[in-house]
Amino acid sequence: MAPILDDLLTVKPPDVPDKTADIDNGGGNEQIPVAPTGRRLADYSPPPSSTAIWVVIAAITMTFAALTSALIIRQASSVDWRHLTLPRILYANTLVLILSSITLTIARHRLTSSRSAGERQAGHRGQWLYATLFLGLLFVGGQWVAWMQLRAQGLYLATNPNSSFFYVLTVAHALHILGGLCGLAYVIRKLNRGVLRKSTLDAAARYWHFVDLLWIYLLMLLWVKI
Amino acid sequence: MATPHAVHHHAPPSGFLRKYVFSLDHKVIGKQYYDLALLAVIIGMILSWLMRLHLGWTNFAIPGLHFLTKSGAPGNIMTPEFYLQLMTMHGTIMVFFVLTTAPFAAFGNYFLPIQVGAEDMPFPHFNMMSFWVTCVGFLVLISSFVFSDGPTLAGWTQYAPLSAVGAVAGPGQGLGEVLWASSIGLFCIGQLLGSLNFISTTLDLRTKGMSLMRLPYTVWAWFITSCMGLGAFAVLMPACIFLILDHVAGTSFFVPSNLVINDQLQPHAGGSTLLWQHLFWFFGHPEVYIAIIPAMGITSHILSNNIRRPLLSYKVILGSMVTLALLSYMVYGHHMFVSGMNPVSSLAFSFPTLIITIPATIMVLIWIGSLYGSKIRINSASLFALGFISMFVSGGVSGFFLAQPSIDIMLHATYFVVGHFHLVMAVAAIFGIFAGTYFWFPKMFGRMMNETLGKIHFWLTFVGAYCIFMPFHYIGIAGNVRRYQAFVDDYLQPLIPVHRFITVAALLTGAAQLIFLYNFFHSRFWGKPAPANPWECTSLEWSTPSSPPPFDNFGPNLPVVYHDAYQYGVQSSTGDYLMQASPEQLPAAKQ
Amino acid sequence: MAKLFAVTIILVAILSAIPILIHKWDMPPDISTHGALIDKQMSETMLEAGIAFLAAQFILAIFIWKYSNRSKEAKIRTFPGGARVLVVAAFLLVGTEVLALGVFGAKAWGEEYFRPPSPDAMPIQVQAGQFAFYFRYPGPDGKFGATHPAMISEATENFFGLDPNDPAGKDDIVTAEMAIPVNREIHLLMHSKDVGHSFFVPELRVHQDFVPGLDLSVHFTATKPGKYEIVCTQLCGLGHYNMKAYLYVFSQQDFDDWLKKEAALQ
Amino acid sequence: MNGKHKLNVSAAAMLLLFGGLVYSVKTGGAPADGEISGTVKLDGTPPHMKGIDMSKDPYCVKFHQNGPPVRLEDVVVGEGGGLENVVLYISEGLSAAELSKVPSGPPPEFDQKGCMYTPHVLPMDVNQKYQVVTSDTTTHNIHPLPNPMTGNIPWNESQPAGAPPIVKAWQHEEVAIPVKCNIHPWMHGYFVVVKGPYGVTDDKGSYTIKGLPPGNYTVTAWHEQYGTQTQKVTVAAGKPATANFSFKAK
Repeated sequence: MAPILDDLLTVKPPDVPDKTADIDNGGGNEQIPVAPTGRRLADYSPPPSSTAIWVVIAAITMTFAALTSALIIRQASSVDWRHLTLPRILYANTLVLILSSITLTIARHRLTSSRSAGERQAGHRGQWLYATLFLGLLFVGGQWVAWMQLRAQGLYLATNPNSSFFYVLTVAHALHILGGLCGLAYVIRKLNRGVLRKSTLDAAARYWHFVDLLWIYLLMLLWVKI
Repeated sequence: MATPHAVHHHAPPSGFLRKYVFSLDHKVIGKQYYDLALLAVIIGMILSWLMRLHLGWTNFAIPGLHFLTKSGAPGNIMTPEFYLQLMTMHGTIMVFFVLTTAPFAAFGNYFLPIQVGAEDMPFPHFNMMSFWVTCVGFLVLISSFVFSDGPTLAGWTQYAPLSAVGAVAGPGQGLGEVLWASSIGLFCIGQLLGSLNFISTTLDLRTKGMSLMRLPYTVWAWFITSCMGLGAFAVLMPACIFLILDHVAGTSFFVPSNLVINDQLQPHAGGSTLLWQHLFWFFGHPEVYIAIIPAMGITSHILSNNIRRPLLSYKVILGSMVTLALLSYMVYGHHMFVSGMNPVSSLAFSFPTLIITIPATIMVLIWIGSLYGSKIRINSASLFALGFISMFVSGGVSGFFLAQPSIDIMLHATYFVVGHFHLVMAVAAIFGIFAGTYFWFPKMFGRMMNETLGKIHFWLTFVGAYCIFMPFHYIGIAGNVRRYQAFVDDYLQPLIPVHRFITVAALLTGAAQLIFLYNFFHSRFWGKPAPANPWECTSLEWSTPSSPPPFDNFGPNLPVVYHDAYQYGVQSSTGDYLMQASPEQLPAAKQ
Repeated sequence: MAKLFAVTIILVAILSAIPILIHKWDMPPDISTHGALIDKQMSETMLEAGIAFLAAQFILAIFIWKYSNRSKEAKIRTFPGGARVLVVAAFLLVGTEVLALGVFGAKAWGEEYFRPPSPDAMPIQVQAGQFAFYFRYPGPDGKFGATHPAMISEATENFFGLDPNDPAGKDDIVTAEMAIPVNREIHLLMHSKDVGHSFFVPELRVHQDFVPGLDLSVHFTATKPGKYEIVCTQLCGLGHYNMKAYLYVFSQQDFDDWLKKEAALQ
Repeated sequence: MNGKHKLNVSAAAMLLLFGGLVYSVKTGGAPADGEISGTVKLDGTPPHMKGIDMSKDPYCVKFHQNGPPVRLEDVVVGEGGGLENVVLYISEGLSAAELSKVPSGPPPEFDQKGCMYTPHVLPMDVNQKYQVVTSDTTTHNIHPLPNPMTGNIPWNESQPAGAPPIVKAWQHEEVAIPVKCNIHPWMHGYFVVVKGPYGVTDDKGSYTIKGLPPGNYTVTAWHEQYGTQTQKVTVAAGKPATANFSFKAK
């Protein structure tokens, strides 16, 4: 099966000229290629999105690593650190987020497993993607509730270092979740227009699972008394 | 997430906006970055002239100075705060918007996709955002001249708590400070988006036969720089957010308890001032290499073209660049030897700092050694490339001193440091930029620059740079503290004549840059048309159907690569070089 | 053109070296007990860096002179041994050099920072603030009085925020210039009242930042009477350039007289 | 004093022209040339004023090397116990027109001489222009720190030698705004911003508030160390009223 078709998840052929040319692009190959022309952007399998998503994940990891080290140094140096008890709802949110990862996995399975593109399209209109989208929004809503609860307790951004870090970390993470939701919306649009590529779906899924894990890490970071 | 679909039927852009302003074409974006850097460097240079004038002749009224500031120049005499504001802006503009954008973002955007044989970057929309976010960041920074009581005066390193306590700490520490932090935050976002494109272009969009070991040095340099950028800018951004929060939200990330400023006890409590220094320098030291590694790549590329032979070892140069990049994250503590850090960790940081001189030395030896028995071709580009080596050596040796905490006791925060980083980071990188400009100008604008003017420009700049920055080392050893707006200490009085000499040298060298500007803009529009491959260079940017290349770089068919990037000193049908894209096979490929 | 370039490089290199060789602008003479090692380290580093600098520039110049604008048929030769020999050379020469520097440098550094102050060292407190140093001597009772940041008031010259109700503080002497007895170890207790500052006396070979929120200390012994300058080297605001104080190294007798004089001014 | 004299006379003239109607109701059109004068004394032994060590800036040291040792000016007592630098102003009894009136004439001057502020305390009217000048050849920095509650905007500007005067005005009443020089930490003074006529005591402790229409007033005396005292004073047309104050030494 040609890489392009394999990469495309619907029967509608891509508006791409099929220049099948698949030579090893790895380091240090010295054999001289035979094909008359090089490959164009669209001919790639997988396309750069799969590399890009790792780059994005790496950058986000660095950012949160910096935030973490800041939290540790700040906590060590500070005289005014008061531990705050996390709002219960955070744990519910965690479950929601984990659930969303599961639904996304199911969606991806449904979209990629079945034999031919025809079955895929017939059998599936991406309900599970919508489910994931909904759960994601639910999580953000849940975070909002958590912030409101803290405000009600009189814990604001500047109240004490711990609350500062809580707000900064959770808001930063929520923003990344929203980014992921945009990605999902984009995937759904592609699916409905019948031009969704496996690699795109993979990238979106990879990112979503990453921010999911990121949240679990943050929760533990905020939960433990260092 | 953008996808390859965004560009895969790469139609020529139509409409003025898409063509020239919000263009998705990496070449246009590259030019935009270059012009931004040019504007920035002109502003930064003018600021440095004002500072030098003030240092040489304090209380000298500079005509028209009061137009730049509300209260910073009563009667055109520069006030201490205005001097520091100029200094901060000079540093910030030069480090971020010149040394990072020109060699990395500008040349990288333009030539990385062409040199790997791609028709564009994979995510053109991100690429466009990358430039415009950076541009907005620049405007935000400049705008601080207009608002409130001017830009921040805390220096480009923005040490907390001076940068974090707010307006009470001095002029510009209120709004000006917030603008600075926002601007740099935006800049980080812009560069992260850029790195995203650079990395995936290098890994995924190489054309047929363009194996990793066939990439030009420049591509490697930009790729390594992007990877460093990921780490560095992703760490600086949260630091800037903390800084902004300390200002606008009343948090205390960087402000400790019990600070008393102007007899007022500050409300903040519990923050850590060293936290800022750690976050900043974790970005700050890699940033130095983000500025210099692209220049190294450009120099290596232009050097091997102009000595008509490959450098002694491709792999060694790559290895050294990678080693520099990795080590640069382990040495940042040498900026904090006397800053109250644990003296043991000072030593721990000093050893990698000393070791980092080894890969640097190796590169220099390879460059110089490659000259042996070669055929050096003298032109503006090669002069600046050779000048880069000289500057890099001169600036590098002073690293031996600053790497040692014991000597740093004498030299920390003196003009010795200023001389060191200006030579090794600023001047060397600028030489790389000049070399790249003279070398790639024909490709970027389809016209040749004036060689004679180029050479005159080189001579004045080369000699001038030494006249400016070598004396910095001497007065630094004599204990001349940096960031002083006037030298009121008794032991600094005898050094003022040296400062006057430096000022004159700086003004003349600055004036010499006008030659370059004239040459650049005149040739851009009226220069004589460039031949297809004026430098007889092998890499792919010289295999494009036209100069400047068409919107999709190579027309309908992307090139196929048959050779590594540096087939010089060979006997081929074309002469002493063999294009990467030419199928011709040599009986015994000389290496 | 190429030859001219070569000559220029050589001239630049030599001219750059001359002021160092003739000690035109030298480090101020050392008056501390621990500074000798630092100076030694400095001169050794200067020697090695100088040789590296001149050698590199000269070879660069020579190669440019010899190998530029050669005729078409001149054949290209490769550096004997190629890259390998150069890499090995770099590792051997620079490697050993930096190792030596690192090790000896560590010794010089330890001389100041790893050796604790002797118990009978004379305690003096220095407070840095925008934009002046102020010094506090414990007075006859040898005890520093309690201080409260909230009480700091430059308007009434209570620079340290001394607690008026603390008897230990009654005889504390607060001064704007620093005086120390010669050949007596000083234990300098440093703190900043506002932003980051630094305490630098070139002649003493002492350089330490003030870090707000941290109480740091340095210790040193001055061996030569005289008047020296304490300067701030950490950018602290608009008055940074003017943040300085004088350091007097007195004989014990002069020092005691000075303390009396200052006490009268309180 | 002379400047202020002219200033108040012309103010009075203005009043005759414009404010006539208002006052005809209350005072039968009498001219506003009434004045309150008196002396402010300090009971008890004046506190010891710390000496100022200017060694940080050799210029300042040289300026004072032949003079008497420089001391703080928080409490300055002249002969006969007269307390200097006490600001006296009308806290009650002025009509709206009087309150909103801004004295014309040359702006009061706040000089920096020998790294000290002269005068140490500068009273002024709301919206009245004042100017900061420097007689020194060293760079000074002027940093008034008004209470943010009052709505006055703090400012922080340096004045190198030879720089032109800084001319400004305060928008709101405030007693008193501390002024600092960040470069010379000991330099310290006050701007006292009041509404309506004011006076300040000289080295003998005597003062005069000029340009008052007849009426009943409350006079407030403010001193940076001893706070405020008030007295009720009646100003009859044509004959000056007196009000003497005395502060207790702590």
